Order: sequence, then C-alpha cells, then structure tokens
Amino acid sequence: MTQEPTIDAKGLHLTFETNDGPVHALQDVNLEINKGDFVSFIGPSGCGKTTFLRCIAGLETPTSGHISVNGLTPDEARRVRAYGYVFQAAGLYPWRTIGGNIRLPLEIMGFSKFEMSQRVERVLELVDLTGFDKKFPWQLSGGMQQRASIARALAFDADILLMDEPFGALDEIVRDHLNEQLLQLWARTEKTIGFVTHSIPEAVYLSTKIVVMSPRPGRITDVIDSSLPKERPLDIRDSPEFISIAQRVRDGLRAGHAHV
Amino acid sequence: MTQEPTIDAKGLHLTFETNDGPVHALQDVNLEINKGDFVSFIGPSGCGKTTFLRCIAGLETPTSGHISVNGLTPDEARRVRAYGYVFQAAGLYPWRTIGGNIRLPLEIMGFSKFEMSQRVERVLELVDLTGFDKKFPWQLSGGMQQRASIARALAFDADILLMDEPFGALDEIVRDHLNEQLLQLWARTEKTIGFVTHSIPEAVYLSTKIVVMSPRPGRITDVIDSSLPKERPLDIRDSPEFISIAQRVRDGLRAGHAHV
Amino acid sequence: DGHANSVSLQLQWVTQAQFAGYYVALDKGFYEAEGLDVTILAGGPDIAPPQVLAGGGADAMLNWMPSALSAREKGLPVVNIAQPFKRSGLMLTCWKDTGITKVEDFRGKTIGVWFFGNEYPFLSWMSQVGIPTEGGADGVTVLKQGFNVDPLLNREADCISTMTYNEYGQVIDAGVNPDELVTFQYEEQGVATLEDGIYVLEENLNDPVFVDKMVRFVRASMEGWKYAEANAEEAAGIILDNDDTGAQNEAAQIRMMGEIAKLTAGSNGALDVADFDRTVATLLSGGSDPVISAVPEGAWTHKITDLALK
Amino acid sequence: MMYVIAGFAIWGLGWLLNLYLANSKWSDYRAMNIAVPLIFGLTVLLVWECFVIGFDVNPVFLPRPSDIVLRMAIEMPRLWADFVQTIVKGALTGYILGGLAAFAIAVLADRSEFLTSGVLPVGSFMAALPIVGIAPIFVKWFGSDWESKAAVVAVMVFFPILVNVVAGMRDTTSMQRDLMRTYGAGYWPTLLKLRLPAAMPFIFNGLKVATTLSLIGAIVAEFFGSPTVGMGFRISTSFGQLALDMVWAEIVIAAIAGTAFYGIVTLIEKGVTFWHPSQR
Amino acid sequence: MKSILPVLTIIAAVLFIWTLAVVPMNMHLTADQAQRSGAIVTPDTPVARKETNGIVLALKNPHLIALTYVGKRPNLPSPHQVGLEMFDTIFGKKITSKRSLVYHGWITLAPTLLGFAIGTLLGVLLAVGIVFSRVMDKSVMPWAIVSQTIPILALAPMIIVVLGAAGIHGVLPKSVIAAYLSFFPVVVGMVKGLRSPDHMQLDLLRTYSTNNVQSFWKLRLPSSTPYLFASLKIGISASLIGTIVAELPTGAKAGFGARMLVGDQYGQPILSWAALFAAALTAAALVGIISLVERGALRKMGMKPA
Ligand SMILES: Nc1ncnc2c1ncn2[C@@H]1O[C@H](COP(=O)(O)OP(=O)(O)OP(=O)(O)O)[C@@H](O)[C@H]1O
Ligand SMILES: Nc1ncnc2c1ncn2[C@@H]1O[C@H](COP(=O)(O)OP(=O)(O)OP(=O)(O)O)[C@@H](O)[C@H]1O
Ligand SMILES: Cc1ncc(C[n+]2csc(CCO)c2C)c(N)n1
Ligand SMILES: [Mg+2]
Ligand SMILES: [Mg+2]
Repeated sequence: MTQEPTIDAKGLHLTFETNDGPVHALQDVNLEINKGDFVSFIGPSGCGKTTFLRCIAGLETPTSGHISVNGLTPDEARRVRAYGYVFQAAGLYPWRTIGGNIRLPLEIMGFSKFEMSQRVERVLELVDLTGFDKKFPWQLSGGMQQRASIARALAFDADILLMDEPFGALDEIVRDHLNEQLLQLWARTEKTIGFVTHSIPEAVYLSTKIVVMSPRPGRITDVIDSSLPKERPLDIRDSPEFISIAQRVRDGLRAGHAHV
Repeated sequence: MTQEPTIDAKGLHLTFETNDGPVHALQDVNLEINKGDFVSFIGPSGCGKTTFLRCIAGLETPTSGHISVNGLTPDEARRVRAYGYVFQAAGLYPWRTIGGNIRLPLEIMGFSKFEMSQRVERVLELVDLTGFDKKFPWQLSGGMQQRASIARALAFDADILLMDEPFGALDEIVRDHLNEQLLQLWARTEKTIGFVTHSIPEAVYLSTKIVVMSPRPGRITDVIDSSLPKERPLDIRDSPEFISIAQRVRDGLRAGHAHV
Repeated sequence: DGHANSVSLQLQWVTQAQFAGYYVALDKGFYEAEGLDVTILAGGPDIAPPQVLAGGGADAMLNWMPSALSAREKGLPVVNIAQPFKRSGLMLTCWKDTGITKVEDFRGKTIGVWFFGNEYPFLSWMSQVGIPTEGGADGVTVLKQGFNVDPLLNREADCISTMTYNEYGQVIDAGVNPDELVTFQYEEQGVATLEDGIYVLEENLNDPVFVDKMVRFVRASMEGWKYAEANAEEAAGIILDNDDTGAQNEAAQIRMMGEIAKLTAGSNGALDVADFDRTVATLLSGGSDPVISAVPEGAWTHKITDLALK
Repeated sequence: MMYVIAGFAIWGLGWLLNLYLANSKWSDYRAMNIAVPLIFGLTVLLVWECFVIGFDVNPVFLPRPSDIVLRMAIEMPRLWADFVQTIVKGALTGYILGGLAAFAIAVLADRSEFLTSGVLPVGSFMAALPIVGIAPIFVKWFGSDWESKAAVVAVMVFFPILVNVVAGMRDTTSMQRDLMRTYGAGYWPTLLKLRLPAAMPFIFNGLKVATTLSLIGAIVAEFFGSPTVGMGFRISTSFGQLALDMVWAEIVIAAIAGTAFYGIVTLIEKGVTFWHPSQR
Repeated sequence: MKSILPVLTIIAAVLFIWTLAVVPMNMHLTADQAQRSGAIVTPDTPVARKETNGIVLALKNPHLIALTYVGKRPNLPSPHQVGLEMFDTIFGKKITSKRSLVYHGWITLAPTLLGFAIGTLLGVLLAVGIVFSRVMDKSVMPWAIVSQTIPILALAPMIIVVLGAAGIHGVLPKSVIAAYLSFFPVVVGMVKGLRSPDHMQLDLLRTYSTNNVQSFWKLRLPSSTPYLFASLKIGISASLIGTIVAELPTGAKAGFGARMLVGDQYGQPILSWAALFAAALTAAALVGIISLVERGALRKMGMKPA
C-alpha cells in the first residue's frame, strides 16, 4: 500500500465536444502522486489544469485512459469521501451564511453539533474570517468569499485536498500567510495535496512536485521534483535552489506559450 | 479643464446595512486622479477596492461625500459612456458566444457591422483568444473567460478604464504579456486607468500612482506617486527604484493587516 | 337493514319546483311515513343521471324518456317504473319580428337547442317536417344552447328551447312582452316526448326488497306530487328551503309550480302506454340518425305502480 | 379472472422494460425519450383493456381502448372538423392573442416598479377567475362560435405568461445589469440584449403551462354554448348520450394535440435557451 | 404593503374602463326595454339596432345612457351593482345563511385547501421522483402533461361518479378534482427548481459524496424554494378553480360555483358576477398568504425577495 502511488493517471485523454468541433482538454496525461506529496499544477489558462483536477476527483470522466486513487477508481474514492475540493470560483450556497456553508460538509458527514461549531470557528480563524460566520456570501468581497470556500474544504479532514487556484483573489500578504498555514497543515497531517496556481513562486514554495502543463492539446510538459527541504521558512524564496527551480518552471511555461 | 482632476473624490463614505449591523466599506476617502493617470488600488481583501471602483463608475452611491468624473457626476459620466469596466468575475452573458459578448457594447454604441468584426478580431488577438469567438462562455476555462471579459472592455474606446483584478486568474507569462499590452495601450491612447490588483510588482510596474487601502473601516492609508519613467521595459522590475517603491507598498499593506 | 329502506334519487337539474313532488314528500314526511330514508341528489349541467345510476350512485333517477331509451340502447338497461309527468313542457320560443309564424319559417333561421341527450325531440321533429339541421338557407342553424336565455335576448338566435315552467318565464321576466314572441309547444306540434319519469336499473327489479322500497317510494312521491299540485305556494316554499344555493327567488318558483302542476295533472304515476308508444314513434321517425333503431322491449313496467296505487 | 391476471402481468412487464431501457446505455438517445413514455402509455392501455374486460366494467362508464380506437377510425372526418373548430380556431387564436397581450403588458409594466407592483396582483386576481364563471359571460358577449372560446383562452393564458415574463425580466444578476449600466445602455438595449434573453427560460415556462390551459379553456368553454361542432360540444353531447367511446375519442385527440403543442414549444425552448443550466 | 398604492391605481383604471364599457355593452338590451316602456329609440326596431354598434347606439340615444347602469339583467353589470351585491351578501347576511357569500365561500374553500394539500404533496413527490429516477423522468412527465390536456370538465363527472360509487361523498371528490388541477404547476415548477442548482453547486456535493437524500435536503430543496413558491401560487388558484369546476358535477348545491351557475341560469347575472369576484378575491387572498410565507422563508434563507 505504501508502495503504490496515491493517485495514478495513465494515458489519460479527455475531449469535449462543442458546437464548433472537439476540444482536446487532456491528451496522454501520465502522472503518479505519492501519499503525502504536495503537487502543484501550473500552466497557461486553458491548458487543462481544472479538467485534470476534476478527473482526479471523479467529477469528469476521461474519454480514455486510466486513473486510480488509493487503488480505487476516482468515483469510488469520492464515495468514501477521500477529497476536499476548492473550486476556482468560490461557489458558496447563497441561502447559507458563511458559517452555514462551512458547516455543510460537516452536517453531511454527521459531525456532532459541538464538534461542528468548534471546527467552523477554527477554520474561520485559519482563513482570517473570524466574526463573519453570520454574513451571507453576497455581503462579502470576492477575496473573502474565496477564503470562506477554502475554510469549507478544510473543515473536514479529507486525506486528499484538491485546490483549484485557491489564492488567486488574495493579496500577497494574506497569500503568504495562507501559504504558511497550508504548509503547516500539510506537514502536520500528511495530506496529499493537488494545487493549481498561476504563481511560480507559490508553486515552488509549496510543492514537492511541480507539474507544468501546456495547452491545445492540454498535456504535461514537465514534472519537477523539488529538492527543497520540508521545513520552509518564507525567506527560502531567496535561496539559489529556489530560484533555479523557479527558472525551470518559467522556462517550461514559456515553452508552452510559444507553442500557441 | 486640464487643470481639473479627471476623477475627484472628496470625503467619501459608504456604509452597507447587513443583517448583523452596518459595514463601513469606505470611510473618508479622498483622491484625485488626473487625466492620463494609471492608478492601482491595492489592499487586503475586503478593504473596499471594488466598492470604490464601483463608486467611480456610478454603480454604487456613496452614503456621503462627493465624487466627480470629468466634472460630471458618476451617473452622468456613465450615461455618456465614459467608462470601460472589467469586473472581478468575468460575467459573460451565457446566451452569447465569446464574439457575441465582445460585440455587445459595440452593438449598443452603434458601431457598423464591419467595424465590429474588425474590433472583435483585434481585441481577441490582444488577449490571446483568436479562434475562440464562436465558443460559449461555459466552454472556456476560468482564465479564458476572464480574458474575454477584458477584451469586451477594451473593444470600445472609453476614456476611462476601470479594471477590478483583471489578471487575477492568469499565469505569470500571460500576465506579463497583458501588462505590457496594457501599458502600450495606455501610452498610445492617454486613457485614465483605475486598476485593482493584489500583486505588488504588478501595481508598481503599471502605475503612475499607487493607492494603498486598509480594511475595517475601508480607507486609503497611502498614496504613492511613482517616480518610474513612462517607458517601462519588463526588466525595470529589477531596478532599485522599483524595489524601493515595492517595499513601500508592502509596508503599507502589512500595516493594514496588522490593524486586523 | 338500511338498504331495505333507504332510497337515493338522482334529479336531472338543480333544485327547482320541477322536482317539487319529491321535496314535498320528503319535507312533509310522506317518505318517513312509508318507513323510507330518502336522499335527493340534485343534478346540474354536468351530470348524466343514467351514468350515476350505472355507477351505483343512486337507486333511481329522473330522466326524459328519449335520453333514457337511448341509454337503454347503449347497453344500460334502465326501466321506467313511474311517470308523474303526463305532458311535455318543452317548447321553442321565437321573436315574432323574425317573421316566424309556422314551422316552415324555421328555414334559414338560427335555433338554440339543449343537447346532452335532450336534443332528440327537436331532431325528430325537424326530420318529421323535413327541415335539415345543417344550416344554410334551406335548413336551420342549430346552436348548442347554454343554460340561460341570453341567446334569445341578445338576438344571437331567432328561437331558443324553453320549458313552459322555467325559461319561458325568464324571457318574460327580462321585460319581454308575450306578444313579441311566438311559441311552439312540442305537445301541440304532435311531437311531444315523455319528460320526467322515474327509472331504475332492470336487474334491481328482480330483487323483492328493492321492489318493495320502490313501491313505497313511488306511492309517497305521488302523494307528494298531488300535495304540491294543490298547494303551489307551500311547495315553492319547500323548494326554497331545500335550495342550498340561496339564489332562487320565490315568485319564480311559485310560477314554476303553477306550470308544473299543469304537466303532472292527469297522471297518477302510472305510465300511460299510449304516451309511451307515441314517444317511441316520434323518436323512431328521427330520420337518418335516429335516437333508437327499434321499438324497445321491457323499457317500462307497471309492476311498481300497480302495487303502489292499489 | 384471466384478464385481470393478464392485466397485472402486463403492468409488471411494462414497468420492468422501462426500468431496463431508462437505465440502459441507450437511455440518452433521442428515441428513448419517445419510446419510454410510449411503452408506459401502451402498458396503461393494455392494462385498462384487460381490467375493463376482466372486471366487466359497463361501457357507459369506461369504454375499452379498442372501442375508442374503433370509434376514432369511424368518426375521423367529424373529429377533424371538431379539431379545427376548437384547437385551430379557438385555442390557437386565443393563445396567440393572450400571449401577445401578456407580453405587451409585462414589458410596459416593467418600465416602472409602480406599474409592475400594481399589475401583478390584479393579474393574479384575473387568473383566479374560474373558467366556469367567465365562459358563460364570454359566450354571451362574443357569441357561441369560436370567438368566445378564443377570448376565454386569451384570459386563461394571460396570467401565467405575464408572471413569467415579468419574473424573467428581473432574473438578471447584478453583475449583468451593472455591465449594461457601464455602457450607459438605455432602456431598449438593456431590454433587447439583456432582459429578454435572460427572461427566455421563464417565458418558456409560462408558454408551456399556457399550452395545456389553452386546450382546456377552448374545450370547456364549449360546454356553455357552441355551434354543433367542436370538441367540447362533442364531449358534452356524447356524454349526455352515454356514448363514452366518442367522449374518449375526443379526449385522446385533445391529449395528442396538447402534447404535440407542448412538445413543439419545448423544442423551440431547447433551441432558444440552450445556454441555461437546465438544458445542458 | 408598499404595493397598495399601485394596486389601487390599477384597480381604479380597470374600474374606469369597466364603467365606460357598461354603456355599449348594455345598450341594446336597454334600448329594447326602453322602447317597450314607450321611449323613443333610434333606430326603432331591435333588428335594425342589432346591426348598430353599441357605441353608435349610445351616441344616437344619449337619454338612455343612464339606464344602462341599472338594468336587472345586464350583459355587463356596472361596478356598483356588483359591489353592492357583494357587500350585501358578504356583510349583510348572517354567515350561516344560504344567501351569504361567506357561507358559500367556506363551502368552496374547504375542498380547495384539502385539494391543494393533496395536489402539492403529490406534485412535490412526483417532482422528486422525476428528478431522482430516470424511469420516472422519462415516463411520468409526458403523462403528467397529457393529464392536463384532458378537459377537466369532461373528466370531472366520471371521477365523481366513480368515487360516488365507491361511497365517497362530500368534500373529498371535489378535493380530488382540485388536486388534479393543482398538482401540475407544482410538478413543473418543482422539477425546474430541483434542477436549478448549477454545476459547481452540484459538483461540490459530489466531492462530499452525498447520497440523493442529502443532496435533496442540502441543495436541491433550498435552491428550489423560489420556484416552489411561484408554483404554489399558481397551484392554489388552480385548486380553487378545480373545486368550482367540481361543484357542477357534484350537483351544484352550494359554493361559489353553484352560485355562478344558478345565477346564470335564472337570469341573475349580478349574482353570478358577485360569486365570480368573490372567488377571485378568495384566490387573491390565498395567494397573498402564500406570498407572506414566501417572504418570511426567503428572508430567513438570506435571499433578497425580488
Ligand atoms: N464544458 C466544457 N465544454 C467544452 N470545452 C470545455 C469545457 N470545459 C473546459 N473546456 C475546454 O477545455 C480546455 C481546458 O480547460 P480547463 O478549465 O481545464 O483549463 P485550465 O487549465 O483550468 O485554465 P484556467 O487556468 O484558465 O482555469 C479549455 O480549452 C476549455 O475551453
Ligand atoms: N452588497 C453588500 N452588502 C453588504 N456588505 C458588502 C456588500 N458588498 C461589499 N460589502 C462589504 O464591504 C467591504 C468591502 O468590500 P469590497 O468588495 O469593496 O472589497 P475588496 O477590497 O474589493 O475585496 P477583494 O479584494 O476581496 O475583492 C467588505 O467588508 C464586504 O463584506
Ligand atoms: C346539460 C343539460 N342540458 C339540458 C338538460 C335538459 N333539462 C332537463 S330539465 C331542465 C331544466 C329546465 O329548467 C333541462 C334544461 C339537462 N338535463 N342537462
Ligand atoms: Mg481552471
Ligand atoms: Mg473586490
């Protein structure tokens, strides 16, 4: 079991049929993610990052190829609630308050009242939204909504966290803060994390593995295993190692763009 | 006329009433923006950036205070189509194709058929979406949708461009590319631009004026006039001047956060 | 048990003096005196009494004979057990200024007719006199008449169907002078068919318990009728008491009772076979699309009235 | 008894077949959308036939489906004339008139909050006028022919369409409206380019409900006065004559026409509101 | 509450047009009647008048205009006639009296409410079935549509007779008809509502691997609430209409439907109109109550009522 990768994609293809022809969102994607990995996906917009994350979560069915999660199919894994998922847009339920939205997965998974309120409080604090639990989503700014949706995904302890650009709408300071928090959480809990981002420093700072993707057709062009230590203070970003990894990612990205 | 600021906010307050008490989204905001300025707004999420931009565009009415745009009220200015506005979320009309969405303002403003198709083509190229004009919004990735909405705002030549985190969902490479394009457009056309961003380098790179805001209550804590030259190659970002401005912005931001 | 003494009667219209005999018998305790527990079920525009009978919703029904005979041919064996109405009250009422004076003048005119199984007398009549009912200059244009006399008042129709006891009076009540009108009573045209008779399902007549309660029912009903004939105002009052809509007015019901009395007069409840034969003859002459195709067998019986009137 | 057992057996078989088809790999095919309800309907008919025979139901009560089909075959010309009179002249005319009126009033009222909040309650009052009350009045006003039926239909379809057009035109997100405002778009562009397109899913909801109402309205109004042709006329007359097979023949025609009408509107809806989540 | 003024304005406009329309609508009957009592009328025969439009006739005979408002059996009763009749039969009679519209209102209301409850329950159950079961979706929906294309007035007597034969009388048969008419709008609206969650909202629940029951309570039901209330408003009017329709084949004894029918049959249009309006007012009141509940529910759910 420890040998086997947590997530294993082999020869994945996914094609969308649209009004003017097929779109090859994923083409021959192969990737292994081990338990406890922190994997970042980076690539130009439209390269299939979201689509791939959705395939892992069993939200999208590949046209061909094979994918397994903990030895199960993504669908089965979904059914045993292996994932926490943060969507690219906040997607809060408008009829629930922020607290109610975070409580949603907990209700579904049958936590006790007391446990729920404790967890809600804890994750609200984590994303710096203490005191906002009684507000409705439309009363929050874009960034605050996005943070609430992160809190919602963190509230129950799934083994696998899939996050689709969770920090896109946040400023640098909050982002740094949340990056640190996320790393701590990851180190503490040994979660496996899939993380889509557009920020090269963020990808390098967080990941044990960086997957660079390229569009039309969407495919993986580079997989970089990070040599950074597990313990990562913020100023590691000035180390030469960090900068060299970042450069490799940047080159990969640029190559993807040139292709367009 | 040249003496008078294009946008002039004096003692602006804006309070939202919510189910659990009032939210002071803007408090005593004073700001002058001159014709041809490129002004960035930066600040923690929830500090009122969007709200202030909406006030300028006449989409939100301040609780008190005064604001004028080209010597008109924001409402009047809106009616003479002084603005192009890019929202924080893409907000494309689902019943129109990408091309149709970009054509929308052009139709309303009565451009000719030929002119329309020319402009659509031009702005699609600008945001790197050539060939996508026949797709529907839901067939595009999040970043592509956001780019389409930028194209929509650029398609007609408004004197004032208001952009609410337009590049949030884009990767570094595209972002750099669009930053350059935007600067060129601005230099060429002498537009006045209001620009919300969370990226400090982006703010410093683009702006002639950087407005740092701070939340609860939302207010302006610092206004930095950039001393960078108008001509800005990408590598200006390594200049000491650039770094010192960025540091001032970062300090301002941090102060805002400390306050929380 | 209850079955032996309980009777439900399905009327063919809403509560009005047309059904005075039954309401009087109920109100005056004539049924009770026979040991019967009678329920009177009001009718209306959307109720087909034969169907209610077939569904077991009532023990007996009131019906016009053409409709009942037609139901019999359709496979629903209903039998006339009593005939309190001797004469027909059906007539056509026309505007005089349309120039109509005789039946031949109907050609090219528009005439309102009640359908719902009540169109047979009119169709037979027209076919007897050779006037087509498909419209045109040579025939009559038939309108399916609603439940009021508006088509006449608004002059949408030149003639409409009326009952002597009800709709005709309404035309007069609307302010029309009788001399503005020309009327054609079916009775006088020789095309009268029997109206309100009491019918039951044939199979029930094999049940002595049922027969016994019908005998008592008919006896009490006829007692009611005779009482109503003699006491028109009191009968009208009883109708008003039993009208749940609260919309009937007294004068109209008194007048109706007066006219009804003219139709029930001369019947002791037993069917006059000559009337039956005349009705059948009229219906059989119904032209290309007759109501009934053959003389019905067993469509009436004196079994009940014989015992009741003894 | 045999027939009763057969009835239950057919019932079970039909259900199983549909269960299988609906969950099978072909279930997304277009043909399935027709086949499944058809099998369902056929099952109902067969079960009906068996039960009527098995339980020896009197035909003045419930005729056999086979009798109804036979009657339809014999009376085709008459059924066709009734169809033209009631559906084509009465229902369709009324549907179009009522729809146009509702649309016009909704768009007019929508120009001001004041008018809308006044028109809606008064409109809902109108919708609650029961057909058995208005039909005699309209027959009195517009005569016994199809004009009065069209008027009844127009009144009946008016409200559902009105409500839906009004609700639909309000169903825009604040961002969509704000976008129009930044263009300084006036009333007409906002109406044509935002509010009407956004309203389409609602409008079609109203149009669909109105299809069935229009048939009921036209048919039922004929109960209160008509020429001697028309589906409502035939139904009430045949019912009075206990010719239940003819009554059901007309009901079948009404059901087919109504379903077809509904289906056509649904097809148009699919084309127009392809972008709505419920269509994707 | 702030809609009172607009509603009054529209009502005033309607009353105004109505009042104007009374003249041409009743002119012919009035002229006939006036001539009988010796007045001079042009043209002077009913047949000639029939060819003349009501407005023209009014212009030619201005002295008759006042009379069009007081006829006893007008084609279009004037607002004050209907108003007086309603006032008299609502407030002027003991509510237990057969001549009281309140009494008849209750007779009609009881089956309406029961039928509405049955219809709503059935509608919601069917909608849930349709949304969660493919077989139901494909086979039930088309037949639900078919059921509504069947003219209810044709079906009502058969339903009544069948129920009557089964020994069911009283309120229930009417409720069944009422339910028959009210379940459909509920099905249509609820299906739409239960399917209204967007992809992301659904996907979120899929990541939690909810079962159907949970996704119903947590997502589909809340997001269908606005649709549900919209349908309930249509459903309750439909239910009332169903009851009134059912009052004809149940022997038009009492209730608004019976009043309308009997008023019409015995030449008392004002009585019919009063019952008609009382029915519509009842429906409006019921719709109003549902709107109030809706307001409360939506507010509690943090949705800004439209
Ligand atoms: N439902 C859909 N129908 C058709 N095409 C789709 C659909 N969803 C995505 N696509 C297409 O698939 C490709 C990959 O999309 P995806 O959302 O995975 O990109 P992404 O890498 O997440 O981009 P971004 O960074 O902008 O979010 C894009 O070209 C997009 O247009
Ligand atoms: N419609 C509203 N009702 C109530 N409160 C609101 C509303 N819109 C915004 N707010 C509040 O006003 C404050 C400022 O919001 P605003 O959207 O301007 O923030 P922002 O600076 O744009 O943040 P972000 O970077 O996250 O988009 C926030 O606290 C928010 O909760
Ligand atoms: C739908 C329908 N139409 C006409 C009659 C015939 N009818 C029999 S008694 C009666 C009352 C006359 O005042 C009338 C009209 C009916 N029974 N049902
Ligand atoms: Mg994406
Ligand atoms: Mg914002």
